[in-house]
Order: sequence, then structure tokens, then C-alpha cells
Amino acid sequence: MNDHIGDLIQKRFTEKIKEVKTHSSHRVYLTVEKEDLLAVADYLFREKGARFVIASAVDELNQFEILYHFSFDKEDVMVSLRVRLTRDNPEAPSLSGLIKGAAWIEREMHELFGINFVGHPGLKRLLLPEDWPEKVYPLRKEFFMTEKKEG
Amino acid sequence: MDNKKKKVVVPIGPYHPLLEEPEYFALFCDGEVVVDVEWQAGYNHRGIEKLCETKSWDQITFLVERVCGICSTSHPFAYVNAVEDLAKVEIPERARYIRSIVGELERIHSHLLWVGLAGHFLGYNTVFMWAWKYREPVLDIFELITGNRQSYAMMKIGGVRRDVLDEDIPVVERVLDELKPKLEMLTQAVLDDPVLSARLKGVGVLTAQDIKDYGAVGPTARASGVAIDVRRDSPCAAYGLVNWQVITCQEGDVFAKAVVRLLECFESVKIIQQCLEKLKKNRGPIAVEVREIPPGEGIGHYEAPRGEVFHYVRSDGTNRPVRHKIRAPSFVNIPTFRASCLGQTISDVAIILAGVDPCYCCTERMLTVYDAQSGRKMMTGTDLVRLSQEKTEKIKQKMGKNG
Amino acid sequence: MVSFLLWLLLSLVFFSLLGMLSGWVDRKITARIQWRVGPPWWQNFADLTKLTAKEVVVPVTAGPFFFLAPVMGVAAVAVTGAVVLSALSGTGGETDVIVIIYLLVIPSLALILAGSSSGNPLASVGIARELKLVLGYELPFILALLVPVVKTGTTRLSTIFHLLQGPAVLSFSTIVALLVALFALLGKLGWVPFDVSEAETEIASGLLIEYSGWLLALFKLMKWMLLATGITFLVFYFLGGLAGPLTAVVKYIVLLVVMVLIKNTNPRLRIDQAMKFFWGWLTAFSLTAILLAFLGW
Amino acid sequence: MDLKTKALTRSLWVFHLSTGSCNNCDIEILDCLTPRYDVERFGIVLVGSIKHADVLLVSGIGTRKNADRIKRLYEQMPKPGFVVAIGACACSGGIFRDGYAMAGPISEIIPVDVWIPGCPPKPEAIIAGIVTLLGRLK
Repeated sequence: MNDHIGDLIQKRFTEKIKEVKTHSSHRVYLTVEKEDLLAVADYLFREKGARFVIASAVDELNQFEILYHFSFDKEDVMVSLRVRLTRDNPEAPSLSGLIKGAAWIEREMHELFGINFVGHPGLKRLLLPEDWPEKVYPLRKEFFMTEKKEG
Repeated sequence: MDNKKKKVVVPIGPYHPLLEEPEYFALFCDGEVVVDVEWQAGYNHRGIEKLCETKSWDQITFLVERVCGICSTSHPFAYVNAVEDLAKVEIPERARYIRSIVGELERIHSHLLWVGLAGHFLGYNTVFMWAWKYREPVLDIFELITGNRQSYAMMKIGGVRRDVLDEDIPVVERVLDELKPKLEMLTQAVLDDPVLSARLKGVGVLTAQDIKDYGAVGPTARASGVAIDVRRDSPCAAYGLVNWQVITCQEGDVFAKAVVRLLECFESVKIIQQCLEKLKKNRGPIAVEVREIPPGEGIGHYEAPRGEVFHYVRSDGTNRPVRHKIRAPSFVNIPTFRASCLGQTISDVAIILAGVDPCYCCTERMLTVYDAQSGRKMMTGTDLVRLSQEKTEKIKQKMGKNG
Repeated sequence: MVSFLLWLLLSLVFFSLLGMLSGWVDRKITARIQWRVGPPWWQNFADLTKLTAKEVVVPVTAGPFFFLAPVMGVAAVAVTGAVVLSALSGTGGETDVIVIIYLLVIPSLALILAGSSSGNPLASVGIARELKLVLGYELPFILALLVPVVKTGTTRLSTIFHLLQGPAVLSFSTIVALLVALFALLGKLGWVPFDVSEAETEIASGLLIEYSGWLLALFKLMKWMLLATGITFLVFYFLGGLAGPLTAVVKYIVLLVVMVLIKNTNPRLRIDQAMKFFWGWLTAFSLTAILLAFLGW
Repeated sequence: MDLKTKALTRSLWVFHLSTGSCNNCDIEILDCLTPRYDVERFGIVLVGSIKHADVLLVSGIGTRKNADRIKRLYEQMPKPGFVVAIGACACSGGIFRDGYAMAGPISEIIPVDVWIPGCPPKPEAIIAGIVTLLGRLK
């Protein structure tokens, strides 16, 4: 059943899926290029009716990774799309045009990781206080308490 | 938006009696009608995700418990699910039942709390007091089986931390038996009240398409006819082992949300009763030992009273996670306000906001940073619980002496 | 003139004491309905004393009416009380029931003035709601007051008080009119289900949001006095309270309890729903009552 | 004790302020109003406007975004007014104490009269705290 969804996506996007990791029968991780993200997400969300759960960014020191988690509730499968971004110019296409619910999490990743989302309608701060210094991104690994004292 | 400038801005918050928590909604109004809503968050921002990266796997259960006080077992529940998914751990059957019992008790207490608050928002304080009166026995059960009224500290990677004692089971059963007629009475009273219907029906309607667009979850989704429930779709703990139903409504208004929540309480009672029956027969260990967490990533989700809680953890094989992402249900439920509030009056907005049972603490879980180098001692959740209990004891003694 | 001043003083003392006790009855019954114990009988006196001792925080946006409005409100209710008392004693002269109608609008106007002079956005929402509400309840209120006028053929207050006794009281039309007036009084008091203008959980006490100290105390006093004066007036105007002092007290308590029960078994109505209720159902009822009164029912 | 102080001790109106708490303390505060504890017996009521309040109940860590607002609300409270810090977070920062999102503990932002520790404090503890405050007034 699970192979079914994984297979479907792979069949559809043979070129675009760079890597498939099947953690268990309920969890599939697919790596795509950021250029192909919108197409794959569109397929999952619109065509296959997956529910967009959330995106989560990870600071991997040499690069950023964003995971977009989609849930197929009926099949009990969680498909996570993995996108890798370079550290000096972290930029990804915005999903908020496709999925309204993605607008907030992109704002959040923008302010906490400093990732730029191209095409986002209102990429402003969501959570941090007004007097928070620019270009300081608390969820990056280089952020430590010392910076709190300065700010 | 140009029309924003012309309109009166009615602030709700940051400190507003509608919300127990600080939050700011700017309602752009034309007379009484709301034409736009803007949300400003962050007043509750604490920084749990970053803090998780500085804590060991076991400590995090206590930390995520304090993401939110009302869903204080749902977050640890989802977190241990995530870690168990990562490490591929199977928990013993007895632990499954205990987890479900705690989870469902929390659902009853949380839904009753919501019904009460919703009544309070409508100026119907009688409902508020009655619902909270019936909620008290549930908290008593919690105190009996976990030792605390809130923040139960029951979840543990690989099982549960405490066993439910045999002598406590009849007490819990008795309280539940007494609770059921009261719940029925309250449900009747709320659903049959003509004025409540007038205030709630057709207000703040969310369509199934809205739910899909925003990815809304929980009672908010189920009230709009979207039958998603993590407990059924991805059965963890004992949910696959007992009989119960997913409650849905079609209307998508606030009234439907109230109906869903009230009826879910009965399902919860059913689940707990079945779990207790099974507990009596099943005598196994309550936890397996998890010595270390292998590198990898894991996803855990659980149906909190407000909807799906989602936790993502990544490990590099050390004793603390590289990344811990928490998504609370309110994070995807709150944006639906834009769809449900526009065109409504200010009076209705109050109850619509309340309708999704927003939990801002959950939404803004992030951002506390802790200096790994300084080596300063952090208080762990256990310390806090211990301190809290000591203080309570002290106060009790003092009171005892004085009175 | 001098005698009216005496009545005024008496009214101020009597109705504020009665009002605070009635306010306590309200809180106590509310508490009992909610499975609580409730406050002791002197609670409102303690609240009032405390408020007078508190600092008054004046917002920078406040105008002169900020201070004037509460004084005006209390004065209006005290005059109403004096009119009712003097009419009861038979010394009221030619005082008309229309005076009462006018006087009983002033507390609402005072609240509106207070809200507009405090310059708070939440208060401005409160003003709009209170204005609509006044328009809403005045119509059925006036119509309901016409029923005894039709019955007695006069608008002179003391005549109505003295004529309406005995069997005329128990007529069908007066009961309907009384109920309508009772709902209008709930609206005047800003009690649930008509507390839209104060709605704590929507607009944070709305009109009174900026008030503190003795100014707030005056408004509280105004509400309590309005409660006592309003019910007293209804008891004598509709129920022939002059028939006997003891029955008057019983009637007063019954009306008070009925109001508290209505308050505690209903959620707050939206302003448009409240308007519909006043202009639709209540107006229809009061018109029916007038018709019945003409027919001699 | 003069009449005014006496009246104050019999009629405490509280305003509740949550400044980055986890909700636990907040619902326990509300719990104090409900049938089992019923603090209205002692004249304690929860009010919706800070201008009406005698006591400011603060729960939570006092986030950076909130610090100014806490100060402003404290200034707007008509005197005599008191501050009660509720819960481990408000007293010391609790589990979140080293976070940069935190400007507190509350006593570093505004003067605090009574501390009620606990995570969350039980309603009994909250009432005991208020009683301590009353004792101090006398």
C-alpha cells in the first residue's frame, strides 16, 4: 500500500526524485531539487489529495534542509519532501500560493533560519519581538546565548 | 489592502479578557462588520525547539510537556511516538493502555474546559461554572493516578513512567460512571438551548475546502465534515485495540464544533472504560528500556484535543536531538480565522476565535536559547515538579498549622 | 421645591441602599445557580468603599464629560427615584409618566458620554452598540407604559399609582406589559442577554474600560440604583404596590428574582438579534397589550 | 486598620496577565473562580480592564515582546495596587530561564509583592498566596 504511493510519485517524476528513503511502511522521505518542489508538491496536494502538515527546516552546518511533510491520512503514510539549500544563499520557492496553510510556516522559517521564500506575499516577522536585531537567526546552529546579551 | 485604512481598527489583545493568553488581533471593522483580520503573534514565544537541542532525549519529555498546559500529555505523546519511530521501538501492551487512558482523560478535561470558556465568551457564565464543576473530578483522577493536576509526566520513551495501580482502577471507574450522566445533561442543556443555537448556528462557517487549504485539523476539521483523526488513521497506543468512533459534523459552524467536542467526550469515556478493563487482565511491564537513540529521523503525531500534534526529531546518535520540530494544532487552525471571520460581526468574531479552541502557547512554542558552553545548571521538568510539590506541601503544612 | 430636595435626598439614600442589597441578591442567586456560595451581604458596600479610596487614572484623551457623565447618571436615577417616591406619597403634583421615560434614558446617555469621552477604540464599539440598544428597548418600553395609561385614562403618575389597585392589576394586559417592561429594564441595566455594550469577553467592559476609582464607583452606584428604582417603579406602576407594604416587598423580590433568572439562563445576544427581539417580539406584545387594555382585559 | 484598608481586603479585584506561560497557571487561576474554590466568597472577582483592578496576577516568563506592555499595564493600574507572580516561570523563569525570548523574571520588570511558586501552583496554593497578600495589607 505504501509502495503504492511511493511508486506513484516515482513513476510520475522519475527524473526529479533524487533519492528515496523508506524509513518504515509509514514514512517515506523523498529528495527533490528546489526547482522541482512546486511541481511535486502540486501533485501531492492537488492531485493525490494529501494534507499539508508542516515544513521543518534543519541547519546542517554546511547547508539547510527543508522537509515538507505531507500526510496521506487514509493510507497512514507520511511523505516528506526534502529540499537542500546552500548556506550562503538560502532561497526556496514559496508554497503559499498553492497551499494557504504554508504561509505561516514560511514566515516562521524566514525569521528563525533566514531562509528566503520566493513569491511569498507577506514575508514579515511572525514571532520575534519588534526590537529583535536584523540578520540574527536564532535557530541556526551558530546562534548562542551570547547574542542574547547584545540584543 | 486599501480598505484597511478607512476602517476602524478594533484591537483584541494583547491583553484581552477573551484570551487567557496574550495575543493580538487587529479587527478592521466597518461598523460592526469585520472586513479584515490581522494576527500578531509572539507574545508567548518561549523557544522550546531550540532548547530541545540542548537537552537529552529523556529530559525533552518534560520540556515539551510545558509547550502547553492544556495539552500537556499530547506533546510528550507525539514526541515519544516520534522517537520510537526513529529508534523502531515497540512498547509493551500495558503501556499502550495507560497512554491512551491519560490521553483520553486529558481530552475530556480539555473539551469541558472549552465548553465552559465558550459559554463564558457568550456571557453565559452558568455554562462556564457547570462545565468546570464537572471537570474537577477528572483532575482528581489525574492527581490520583499521575500525582499532578496538570503536567502529568507520564510519557517516557519506550513506555510510561508510572503504573496505574489496581486499587485506583475502581475509583477511576466510579468517577467516570458519575461523570457520564452529568455530561449527558450538559450536552442536552447546550444543544437544546434556543438562544445558544441562535448565537452559534451558521456562524464562522468553514467549508471542507477551507480545511484542506489551510491544513486545519482536529475538531475544527471534523466539524466541517473532514473525517481525519490521527487516533484512527495512524493508530498508536491502544487506539487500534478498542472500539470507538470518529465524530464528524457537516455544518462547519461554531455550533458543529461544540457538538463534535461534546460528543467526543463520550467516546473518550468509552475508550477509557475499555482500557481499564484490559488493564485488569494484562500484567506486563510498563516500559521497555531504550538505551540509545540511533542516528536518523523520526516523525510522531498524535490527536491532541485540539487536533493533530506533529513532532519531527532528528538524531545524530548523540544523547540529544539535532533538530526537534513541533507543530501544534493551533498553528494550522488559527490561520483559518481569515476565512471564517470576514463579514461577521465583532460579537461573532469573539466566539469564532474561541471556536477553534486556539492555544497560543502551543503555536509559539519556540525560542529559548541556552548556552551550551556556560554549563550553567538548568532546571529540568522533574526538578520543577519536585519543587512544586515540595512547595505545595510546605504551604499545606503552613496552612495546617495556622488554621 | 424644598420638599422635592428632601425627596431627592431620601431617594438617594434609600435607593442606593436598596440597590446595593438587590445587587447582592443578584450575585448571590447567580452564585447559587452556578453551584457556588457567593459573596456576603455587605460585599457591594465593601466594593464601593474600596473604589472610593482608589486612585483615579485619567486617560490623556479624556474630555470634561469624563467626570461629568457619572455624576449625571447618578443624579438622573436619584431624580427618578424622588419622582416615584413623591408620587407615591401623593405630593407629586402633576408629574407625568413621560418624565419617567425621559429620566430613565439619561443613564444610558451618561454611559455613552462616558465612553465617547474616554477615547478608547473598544469603548467606541460600545457606544455604537449602546445607542442601538437604546433605540431598541425604548419603543417597547414606552408602549408597555401606555397600558396603565389606557386603563386609567390619565398620564398623571400619582393617579395611576393610586388608581391601579385591586382587580385591575391582575388583568392579562398588565401582565404582558409588565413582562415587556421587565425586558426593557434588563436592556437599560445592560444585563445578559443585553450586555452587548459592556461585553467583558468581547470588548473588555466597553464603555467603562477607562474608568477607575470613585468615577467607576459612581457608575456602579448608578447601576445599582437603576436596578432598585426600576423595579420599584414597575411594582407600583403595574402591580398596584400600594395595596400593602408587605405585598409590595414580595412583588419587588419576585421581579428581582425573575430578572436574575433570565440573566443566568441566557447567553449574550448579538446586537442585531437584540434589536430584532425588541422591535419584533416585544413591540408586538406591547401593542397587543394596549389593544387588550382598550378592550378592558 | 482603617475602613479603607478593610474594604480593600474584602474586595480584591484581580486582572490576569499571561506573559508567555504554558497555560497551566492560567487555567488554575480560572479554576479558583469555579464552584469548588469560589473565591467570590471573599469578594475576589476577575475584571476585564486593568483600570478596575487592585491586583495584577502575572503568570509566565515575561517575554521580551511583552516587557514594555507589562510595565505599561502596571503603570495604568490605579494605586494602591499589588502584583502577584504566579508559577515557577513568573517567579524565576522556570524551565525557560535562559532563553533570549525572556525579559523576566517578572520581579525584574515590575515590583512583585507576592510570589506563588509551582508548576502549576494548585488553586489552593494560589488562594494561600492571596491570603498572604491580605495578611501583609493589615
